[in-house]
Amino acid sequence: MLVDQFNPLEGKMLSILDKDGNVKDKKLVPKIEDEKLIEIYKTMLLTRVADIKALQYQRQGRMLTYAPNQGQEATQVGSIAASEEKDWLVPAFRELGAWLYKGVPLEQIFLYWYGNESGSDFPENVKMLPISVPIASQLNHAVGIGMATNIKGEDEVTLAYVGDGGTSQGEFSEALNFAGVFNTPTVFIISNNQFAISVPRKFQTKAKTLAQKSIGFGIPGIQVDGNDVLAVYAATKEAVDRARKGEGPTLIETVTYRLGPHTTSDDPKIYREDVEVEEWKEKDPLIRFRKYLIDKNLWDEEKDEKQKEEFENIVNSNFKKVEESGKISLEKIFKYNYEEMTPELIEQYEEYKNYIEKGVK
Amino acid sequence: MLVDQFNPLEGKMLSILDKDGNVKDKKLVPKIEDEKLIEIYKTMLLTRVADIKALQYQRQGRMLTYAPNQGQEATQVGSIAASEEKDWLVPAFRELGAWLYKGVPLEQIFLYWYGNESGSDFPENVKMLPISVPIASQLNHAVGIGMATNIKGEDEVTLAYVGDGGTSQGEFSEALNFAGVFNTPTVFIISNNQFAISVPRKFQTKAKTLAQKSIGFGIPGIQVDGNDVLAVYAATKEAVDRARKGEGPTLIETVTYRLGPHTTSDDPKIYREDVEVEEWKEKDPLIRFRKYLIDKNLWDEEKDEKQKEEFENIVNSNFKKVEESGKISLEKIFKYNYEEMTPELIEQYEEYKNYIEKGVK
Amino acid sequence: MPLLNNISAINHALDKEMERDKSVVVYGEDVGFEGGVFRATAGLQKKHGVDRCFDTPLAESGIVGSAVGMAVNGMKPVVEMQFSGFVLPAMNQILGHVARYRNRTRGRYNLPMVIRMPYGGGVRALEHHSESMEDIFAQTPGLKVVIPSTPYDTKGLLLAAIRDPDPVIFLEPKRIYRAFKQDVPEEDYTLPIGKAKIVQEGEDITVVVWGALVREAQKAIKEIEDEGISVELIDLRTISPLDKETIIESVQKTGRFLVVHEAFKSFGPGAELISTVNEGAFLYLEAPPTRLTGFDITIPLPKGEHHFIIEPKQIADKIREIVSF
Amino acid sequence: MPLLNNISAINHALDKEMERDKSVVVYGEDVGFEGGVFRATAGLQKKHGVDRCFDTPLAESGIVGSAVGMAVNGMKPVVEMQFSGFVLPAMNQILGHVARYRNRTRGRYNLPMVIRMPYGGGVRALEHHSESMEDIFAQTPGLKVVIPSTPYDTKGLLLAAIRDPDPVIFLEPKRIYRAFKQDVPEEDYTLPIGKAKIVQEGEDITVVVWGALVREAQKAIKEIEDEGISVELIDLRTISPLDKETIIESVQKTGRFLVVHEAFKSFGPGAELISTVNEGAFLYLEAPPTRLTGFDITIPLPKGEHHFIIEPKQIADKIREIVSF
Ligand SMILES: Cc1ncc(C[n+]2csc(CCOP(=O)(O)OP(=O)(O)O)c2C)c(N)n1
Ligand SMILES: Cc1ncc(C[n+]2csc(CCOP(=O)(O)OP(=O)(O)O)c2C)c(N)n1
Ligand SMILES: [Mg+2]
Ligand SMILES: [Mg+2]
Repeated sequence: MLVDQFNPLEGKMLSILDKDGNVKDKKLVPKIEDEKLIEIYKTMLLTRVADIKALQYQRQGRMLTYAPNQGQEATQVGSIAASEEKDWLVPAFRELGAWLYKGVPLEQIFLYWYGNESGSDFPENVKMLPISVPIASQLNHAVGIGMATNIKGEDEVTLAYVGDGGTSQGEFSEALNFAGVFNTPTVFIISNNQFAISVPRKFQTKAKTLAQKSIGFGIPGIQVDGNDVLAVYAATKEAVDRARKGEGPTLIETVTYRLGPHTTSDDPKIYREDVEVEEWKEKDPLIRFRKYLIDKNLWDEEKDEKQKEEFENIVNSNFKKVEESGKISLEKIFKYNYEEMTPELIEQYEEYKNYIEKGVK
Repeated sequence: MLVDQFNPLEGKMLSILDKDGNVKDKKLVPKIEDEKLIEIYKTMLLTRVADIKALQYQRQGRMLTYAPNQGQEATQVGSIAASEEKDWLVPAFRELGAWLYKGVPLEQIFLYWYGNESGSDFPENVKMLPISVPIASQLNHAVGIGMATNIKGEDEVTLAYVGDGGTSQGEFSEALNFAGVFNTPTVFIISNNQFAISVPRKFQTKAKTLAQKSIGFGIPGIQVDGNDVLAVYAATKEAVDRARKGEGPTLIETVTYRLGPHTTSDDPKIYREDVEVEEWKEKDPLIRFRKYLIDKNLWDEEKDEKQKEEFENIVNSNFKKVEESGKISLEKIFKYNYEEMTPELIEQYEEYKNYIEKGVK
Repeated sequence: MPLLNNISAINHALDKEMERDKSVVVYGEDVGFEGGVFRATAGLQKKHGVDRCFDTPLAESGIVGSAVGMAVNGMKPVVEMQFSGFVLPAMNQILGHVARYRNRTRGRYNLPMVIRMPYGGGVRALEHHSESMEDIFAQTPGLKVVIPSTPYDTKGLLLAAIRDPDPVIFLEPKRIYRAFKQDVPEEDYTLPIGKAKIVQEGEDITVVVWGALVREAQKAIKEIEDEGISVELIDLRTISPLDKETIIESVQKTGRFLVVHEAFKSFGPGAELISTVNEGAFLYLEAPPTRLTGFDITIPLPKGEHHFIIEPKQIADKIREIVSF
Repeated sequence: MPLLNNISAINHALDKEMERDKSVVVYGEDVGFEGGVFRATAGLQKKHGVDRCFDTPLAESGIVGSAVGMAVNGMKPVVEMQFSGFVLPAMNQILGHVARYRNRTRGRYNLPMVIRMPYGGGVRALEHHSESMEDIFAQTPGLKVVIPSTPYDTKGLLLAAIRDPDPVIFLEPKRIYRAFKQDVPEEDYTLPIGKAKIVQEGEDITVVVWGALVREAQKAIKEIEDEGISVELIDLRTISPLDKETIIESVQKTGRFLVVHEAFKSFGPGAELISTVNEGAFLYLEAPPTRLTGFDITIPLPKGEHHFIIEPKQIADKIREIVSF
């Protein structure tokens, strides 16, 4: 078991590909079909392309606040790829790659960041919760999903995401503790991207690793190289398999780096040095995985260029649709607070509707 | 260092006296002056006597809800005895022995349980916070006290108490994490009395020990026999010394047992077997410590009887004063919400005062 | 027809609904094995299994947060906060998620869940055991807030709450948990959420109350019966959504209005009722709509509680005052 | 005299007070090294040291809870919640402890502390970044709630808040953080907490507002100037304790009343103001006291926010409506 081999208290971190895409230890390479390897890579690439574009749109004033993902693609896609369609995804707010792999239409994701609630009205078959803005509060939802899974006797697993900053919230601990007590099929993934906005990981906790937080809840924990998609996949797959077999939750810390700003309102130059960013750029998860695929003859540079171009077009056309979506209707902001609008809401709605119909607003 | 010798992950628990008061390992016996040993024992005895009396008063309908302490005297007194007058005590709500040792007048403690806020208006020299009813929420207060201590460059230490149930609250983790990050001089004491009302320790968390929760915050943790006052003292003393030297917080789990009901409104027969209680009665911390003192020629049975009698009289006379205190005046329930009563409060107060002066209520 | 008090009506309703609907699960601190500190859930674990009625670790946010996940995944959780004063650690979940999930997802996920809690003062308890926090929940869009005052209502409203597709905060006036018994039909019935009950009709003044104060108001009315004052007494039953229609109609008839509640006065629930009356019956008012409430203070410990608790005499005097305005 | 906007007035006031009073410490998420996501605390760490202005782990309950301990142990903590929507995890501390410590200990411990937070909508933000929660704090005995509307007021009120022996919730209307500048005296001054400001005197109607809506109301008044409607505009400045005297006196003069706020309507702050007017000026009223408020809905994401934000035109129309009642 990887969780036994890589004890965070002994300073061990699971890492399979080095930064040049070479396999360090063949025994650790997870079994993944070629087709799936390519799907994983493509999703990482789409994530990268969509992310860069979204940032551009925002800088052009065409998009609202947006939370970039660059550098974290391996963490995002490697983890979700180890789950199945029947499994649940409980996001924090920075897992674009995971959402895309899970099947959320890019258009919806853009719609959300564009400021429209309909972006969270996912298709029926996408078992994913909406983005959760209050840090770490989503983790208890994930545990509740798993409690229901257990009661119903089903075999679905829940993947729940949280940032390094999120591990300081009380709810993080409550959720992991519940998961342990109720033995829920939950895999917690800490995207440790080294920062909570401006606050570096080392000020977030005195613990050397975030993975070791699992010990306080009696559940297994493991730290993995979050820029190594194979390592992330391997650790998650093991955890998912255990969860599915009824062996309970796991905590995975993926060590990665946010290459971009926290959000488009953030200026990282205030709180970190460019050299640090440059160092991490060398560990770019995409480059590494691409080299691995090329070495395996599953991919080449030409394909890559073409694929990128195709994705750029897809992204552009998706965003165009979003831009054409316009504002939200009055009805829609009233309609969903309850299954049926209350008399008071009807009154407020009608009054205001009549008012603006006079052309006022 | 005890915290190194007794690693909770290795299933080790610090224990010095066996249940018959014999020293297991002489090297572990903490240096405590004879006078202090007797003071500790006397406080434990007073705690026991006051506790039994309080329960009687309550059963007689003379006292309101009361939270009994029987069985936990070593945990309570052994820990606080390792601190100094300048140190802070941050209680949960079940540490009678600690409060008494700290110098809170018994009368005030009774006054509190009698339902009068003045019970928490401690004398100026008693550096103790009021009882905190919302479980675990007091721990962040303790950390804040320590943050101030650090800023002011003082050398006071804070002892903070919480129950086994309290370790599941998110605030427990937030506080320990803050303590680690800000390197506060805080000693956290978990009184693991095996129950949170009816919920047994094993349903509170999947972690084998509560002491190991410290690992998630990068701070030392140790499990001690909570019915062995010397063990509790030794572990706390080491932690207090470290804290005072600027070496930061420690988590101590004292393994003990609540022999009585949760509160006087609770019927433990619903959720636990008498045999379990009987087993723990054999590990009574008072008996054990008394034997130790008698063996050391510091105490004898006769003294014990006399002392008990004296305490009974003290307790009775203290409670009498409380019973004579009567109800709280109208002014007092209005006066302390702000430094100065707001105009609205003055109005509410005056109106009601006039109303009841007409003899209505 | 069983004779039940309020607490046994809760137990009865939970039992019936767990039998009827296998997706109903009941949990919280001490809720399972022991059956709750007030015995509201006594026997349910034994009867319906540890899967469907169980204890949790001591963490209110965990309880409510996990209930969100449960509800998303097909269950109908009915969770207990041991006292309403201990709901505060769960506020982020309740105000930040429970109330908003449907709207956030445009109806993709709704949360059929109930958060039960004993509430209110008058039981000579420790701090944090006597709070009246209906206003915080009532002001939160997306929540419904229900407060029963009799065993009959308790059963009908709790069943309605569990079956409601939206989250319901169910506040139980603990002071009257065991105050009196009532015949409660064995068979299934619900009472509509969002509808007030006219307890008695009258002509001179409308008095609105809920929870434990319904009985106190009834006693007050008895006290002034002989004085020729005819009171229309309304038990709100649901704080949100507020049954404005019933209130306004009544005040349009009586011209006078009194709301009585135990929660603090300023920015309290009474203010909304006074505003409602103003907006709906201003031209009918013969006296200023009035509130008789708790003071703007932390509810006192038992030795001061008697000042805080509103007695029938006070209600009677306030009615007299308004009627002679 | 420096020309400051609202956010720089906060920075300026904090800086001055940290200089004057060494017991003042400033902390929160991103507050230290970066100087806050809105730059409210920019430069303070560099100037006053990392001991007195620092970052915390991401945990609001930890921030507020530790501030309680700090205050007990001789400091005056000024802590920041990054947005008012994120104060919810700290509710147990604020409502359960901060508000109650003085009363609980009969004055043995008071808590001189300030909890600052950007609040309100209109900045096209993500969910949980636009909430108006003044009502929850205002209804809690033991708290004071202050909302400034200009740079001058911001400095004077923030200094008063820090020096106040009681805990103060300081809500900063983020929509106008950088909306305009004002000359702010370099020297030390405070403004009284609990006192409203009559922004302009008038005869026909009393309009009460606070925070970002003060400017919107001023614009509305400009719009109707020519119509011969004379408005008395009151900026509440402090929500709790409420300056009833100023409001009631004004309504006794004008006979008409409008309160405008962005918070939800039902059980919202406007209800208290209407009740206050009723209780203090019922016989002077020539029209029903009225509220113009946010809807009873979760505040929409940016593409729907325009419906929610109250514009000057709406205020003007409401004034016209009331005056012609
Ligand atoms: C309860 C809460 N407090 C504060 C915030 C503001 N906030 C948004 S993101 C963030 C930092 C999150 O850091 P981390 O968990 O590491 O995730 P990352 O942004 O790095 O993905 C903060 C403080 C919030 N969203 N929720
Ligand atoms: C936040 C909160 N939730 C619930 C309660 C009700 N309650 C009082 S004591 C208690 C159990 C506490 O267990 P533990 O922490 O082990 O302390 P012990 O009672 O054993 O001393 C509970 C649930 C409370 N006081 N506060
Ligand atoms: Mg991060
Ligand atoms: Mg316990």
